[in-house]
Amino acid sequence: MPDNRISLGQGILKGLALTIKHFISRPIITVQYPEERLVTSRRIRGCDLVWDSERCTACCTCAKSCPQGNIHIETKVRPDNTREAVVFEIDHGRSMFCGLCVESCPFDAIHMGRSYERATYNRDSLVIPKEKLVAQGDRQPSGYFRPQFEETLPPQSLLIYGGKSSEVKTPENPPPQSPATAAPVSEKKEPAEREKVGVK
Amino acid sequence: MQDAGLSIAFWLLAIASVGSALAVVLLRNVFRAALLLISCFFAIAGLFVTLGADFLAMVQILVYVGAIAILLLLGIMLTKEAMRGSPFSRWQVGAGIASVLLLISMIWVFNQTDWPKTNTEVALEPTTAAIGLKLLDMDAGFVLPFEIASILLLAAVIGAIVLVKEK
Amino acid sequence: MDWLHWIIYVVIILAFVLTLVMSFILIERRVVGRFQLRLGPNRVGPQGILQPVADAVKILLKEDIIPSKVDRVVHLLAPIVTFAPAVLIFAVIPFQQAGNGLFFDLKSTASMVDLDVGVLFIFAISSISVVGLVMAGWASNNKYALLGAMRTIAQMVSYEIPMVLAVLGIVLIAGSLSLADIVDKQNIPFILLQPLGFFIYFLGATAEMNRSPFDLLEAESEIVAGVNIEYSGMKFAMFFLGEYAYALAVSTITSVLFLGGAKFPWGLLPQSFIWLLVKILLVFFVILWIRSTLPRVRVDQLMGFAWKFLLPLSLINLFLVAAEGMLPSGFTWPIVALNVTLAVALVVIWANRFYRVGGAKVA
Amino acid sequence: MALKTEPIVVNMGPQHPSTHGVFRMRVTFDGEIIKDLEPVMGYLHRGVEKLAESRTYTQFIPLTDRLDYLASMTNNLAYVLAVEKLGNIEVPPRAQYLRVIMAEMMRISSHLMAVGFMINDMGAFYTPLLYMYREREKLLDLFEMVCGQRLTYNYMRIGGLSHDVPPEFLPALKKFVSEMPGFIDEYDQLLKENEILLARTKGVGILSKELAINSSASGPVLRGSGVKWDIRKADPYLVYDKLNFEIPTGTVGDIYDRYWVRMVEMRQSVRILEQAIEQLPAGEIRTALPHLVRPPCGEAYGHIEAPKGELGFYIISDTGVAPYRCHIRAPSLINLTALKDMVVGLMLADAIITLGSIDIVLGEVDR
Repeated sequence: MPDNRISLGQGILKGLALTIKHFISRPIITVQYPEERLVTSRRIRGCDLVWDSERCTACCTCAKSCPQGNIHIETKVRPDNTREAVVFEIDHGRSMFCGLCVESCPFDAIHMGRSYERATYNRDSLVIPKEKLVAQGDRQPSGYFRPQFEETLPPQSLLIYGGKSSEVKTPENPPPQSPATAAPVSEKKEPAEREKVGVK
Repeated sequence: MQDAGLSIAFWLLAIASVGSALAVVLLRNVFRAALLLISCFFAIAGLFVTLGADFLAMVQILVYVGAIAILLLLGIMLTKEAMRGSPFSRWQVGAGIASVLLLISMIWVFNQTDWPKTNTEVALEPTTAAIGLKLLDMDAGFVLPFEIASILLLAAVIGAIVLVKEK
Repeated sequence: MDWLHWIIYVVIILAFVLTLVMSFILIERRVVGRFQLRLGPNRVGPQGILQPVADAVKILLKEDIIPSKVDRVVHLLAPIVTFAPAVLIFAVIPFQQAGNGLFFDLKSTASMVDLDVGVLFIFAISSISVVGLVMAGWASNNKYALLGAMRTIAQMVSYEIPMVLAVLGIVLIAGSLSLADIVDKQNIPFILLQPLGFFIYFLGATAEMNRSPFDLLEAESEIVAGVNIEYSGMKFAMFFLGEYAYALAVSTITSVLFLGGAKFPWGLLPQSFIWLLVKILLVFFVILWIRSTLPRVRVDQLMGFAWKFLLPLSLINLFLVAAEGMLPSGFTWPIVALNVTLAVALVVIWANRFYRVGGAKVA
Repeated sequence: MALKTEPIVVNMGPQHPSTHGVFRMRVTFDGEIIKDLEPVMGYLHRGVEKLAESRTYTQFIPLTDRLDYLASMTNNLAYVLAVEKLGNIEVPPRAQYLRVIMAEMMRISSHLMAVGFMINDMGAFYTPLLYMYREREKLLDLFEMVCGQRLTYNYMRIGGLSHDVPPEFLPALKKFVSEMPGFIDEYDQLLKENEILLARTKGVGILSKELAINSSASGPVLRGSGVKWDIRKADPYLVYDKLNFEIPTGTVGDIYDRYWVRMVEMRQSVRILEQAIEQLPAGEIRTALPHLVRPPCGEAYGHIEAPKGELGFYIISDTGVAPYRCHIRAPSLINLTALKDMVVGLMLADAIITLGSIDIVLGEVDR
């Protein structure tokens, strides 16, 4: 039953006490974005796909599984009777990053990316051809449906641990292997850098 | 110097008050007319200041601008055709004659009255305490009229509450 | 007539108002941000102190839109009529009293003009800003603006009465309408002698300057900023600055009337303009604290609160002050204790009664 | 004394800060009293039901995220439950428990938003909302950890889940579950007894018990009116019959009751989470199915207790790879139809918070 007591102003006073308590003693949770960055989830479905031309057999499963029909593939048959993707284009402007293409790839040739800064000035540059789709620079694969990468990525920072990485307060989990094969996205996202925010 | 300044101020305020009063009557847009009425009240408050009646000037603004004119504006906002103003009616001629007669009689009365004149300089003193004493002093003041007016206002307030009380 | 005095004070007041209004905007955003565990603007300049400048530049460069069906003259005049009174109020504020100060001594009270009817002047002038808001609401030819203007009228007219009655208590104690005299008489801050009066005045003033929880005039979630919905660019900036100038005015008046103006409490330290500034900021902080805690009341509850809660209390308060004035002098501390007790008791009793007669319509 | 007054018609929306999206109310006012209200919907219509007919069963899951975008996980859940019912697909127990965990996390998150925005509509300058956002952010972190996204999760799959949760998920969730009751206490301290909130919400926007049932309302709106109806109890799905929790009901059906029901439901959700974490079995999280699911010919209605009410997917299969027809019973839409009955005779400000207390999401209303 909802409480039906009549109050004489103590409710407002309680509220004022709570806000002043927050004013004085609670930590600020703002992350000042361009300078401070949170470590994203190991499974992040970031805003680009990473394509591995070596592993791709141009089977087009990803194109078929895409709900939007965003993946455009044209193939040709090589002399050794394998197929090769001549055109492999993804329209990121229409993508909703559901990850179904990554999930369906039978050869682990396509991965979700880890970056989340892919704004451009025109829509044409959102259609990404295969030359730009390969892993390079900060275009690195995430662990979404790719457990082999997931192990190597830095742990996500969680607000519940004050914005620090999830590994800090859970010593029962072994620290991750050194990120050799799949490096973190950039230098800025090291957990040590991130810890400044939590203590602020 | 100060006299000249006061004269200039008086004439400016007089022109402003008469001009805005005329505009109130002549303008078709009722809302603008009400705004000009406010400026008329202001000019009159300024006239009070030139006469050294600081308390009265402030009360003029507080009561007439702050309360009466504002309520007038509220009334106008609730009217539908405020922008078009009041239409011509057959009362126009009668009202014109009545106002001309009133003007003539007032001018006549002003001219006939033997106004007491003083040649001594009136010192500009704070008037608040003097007004208070005049109103509430037991011997030399107007306590009885003051209290009668209070009772009248109280009755009006109660009457207003009774009128708008929810049934 | 000392023309130099006038010119200097015009400059001082304009500088005082504009700098403090600018810093109020920043302080508000930073403090409310801190209440909400955010940082607030901190990008422009160190700690964001240039943010108001950036805002001003932005707003000046905005397109000045005049909607096609507005009453142009009234539409353009409205921001000026709203802004000007807020600055005019400072003409009578005593920034420092005559006599020994902390850093320098003054021969006369530091105010532009020490009017004998200073308190009346403040209320008279502040009632003008309503006219500006009504003009804006009417001339904008917008239904939300009209609703906002109607709310403004109802709110301002209602809250002026308990406010003036509450300040009358101060006037009775001080025996003068002049602000300099009122500050002179405050050997102890009048908030102790007049706790109930302060309570009523502060709530009334919060409503008069459209601050939460009485910000119905703007009520973004209901009438989408009300009267200034059709304003843009510099005209909007005038409204915006006017609102903060009015907040500054209310903080200043509260400091002068109830907190002893430029005096340090009990005269422990020499008086100075700095104490006034500290008090102003303190009052503004309380306003922000309330703003960041409370939701808005409804328009009929607002009116009920003014007429059924504040008005009777202010009348009782006035009566009590008058009765206490009959006592021989020298009972300061007993009277303080009595008044604080009475204030708390009266507020609680009246709040209870207010609920029971259905003022707040709690089912 | 009866003054003749002129009613004014105000179009609130589609661009209005408090209509929670592109929703329009044509309101007829007499002064500030509402005489009539006509909801106008359809500004966000995207034809989701029709799109389902041209997507495979799996491909439609990401589109369900876009319905009630504040509770995407439950949309996923309702849809996959309907498809599993249609295809008689068994779900492994670990997946069932994880689904319950996700659904209850989503309920807390959605209720935090609902209450926060309702208070915001009431004019509290974002403070309660931001305090609630802080907790929601922690939940979003956990969702991101599980499935890589913070808003459109696409986590449920037909026959289970897309992933198992990572090892660091459960410790973090346990920490959240242990802290959350304290935060709910804080919200209560800030809001529950606040006189202004009481005055604004008590006895305002009343939806009577009969009208609530007749208008087919569900969720906190129905329970606020005093009807003890919760699909988790009435037609238990997943493992809700193995968990202990209570259904809060209001008495009057006013805004305060709906607010109160949401606050208590959050506490109950925390309770469910505690039990589900404890009982969580190990094992598979997904039944092996062919890549293209082809349910047998027939029709099925899968419904769950979403945060906003009964969310149902009615799916007809013609043994193809895509549904022949998919109908979505959106709780927001059906609760919204009772709006007019709640607000006529109230004031403008009441209409805004009544709308806020219904907790609509336009993505779901217009579909």
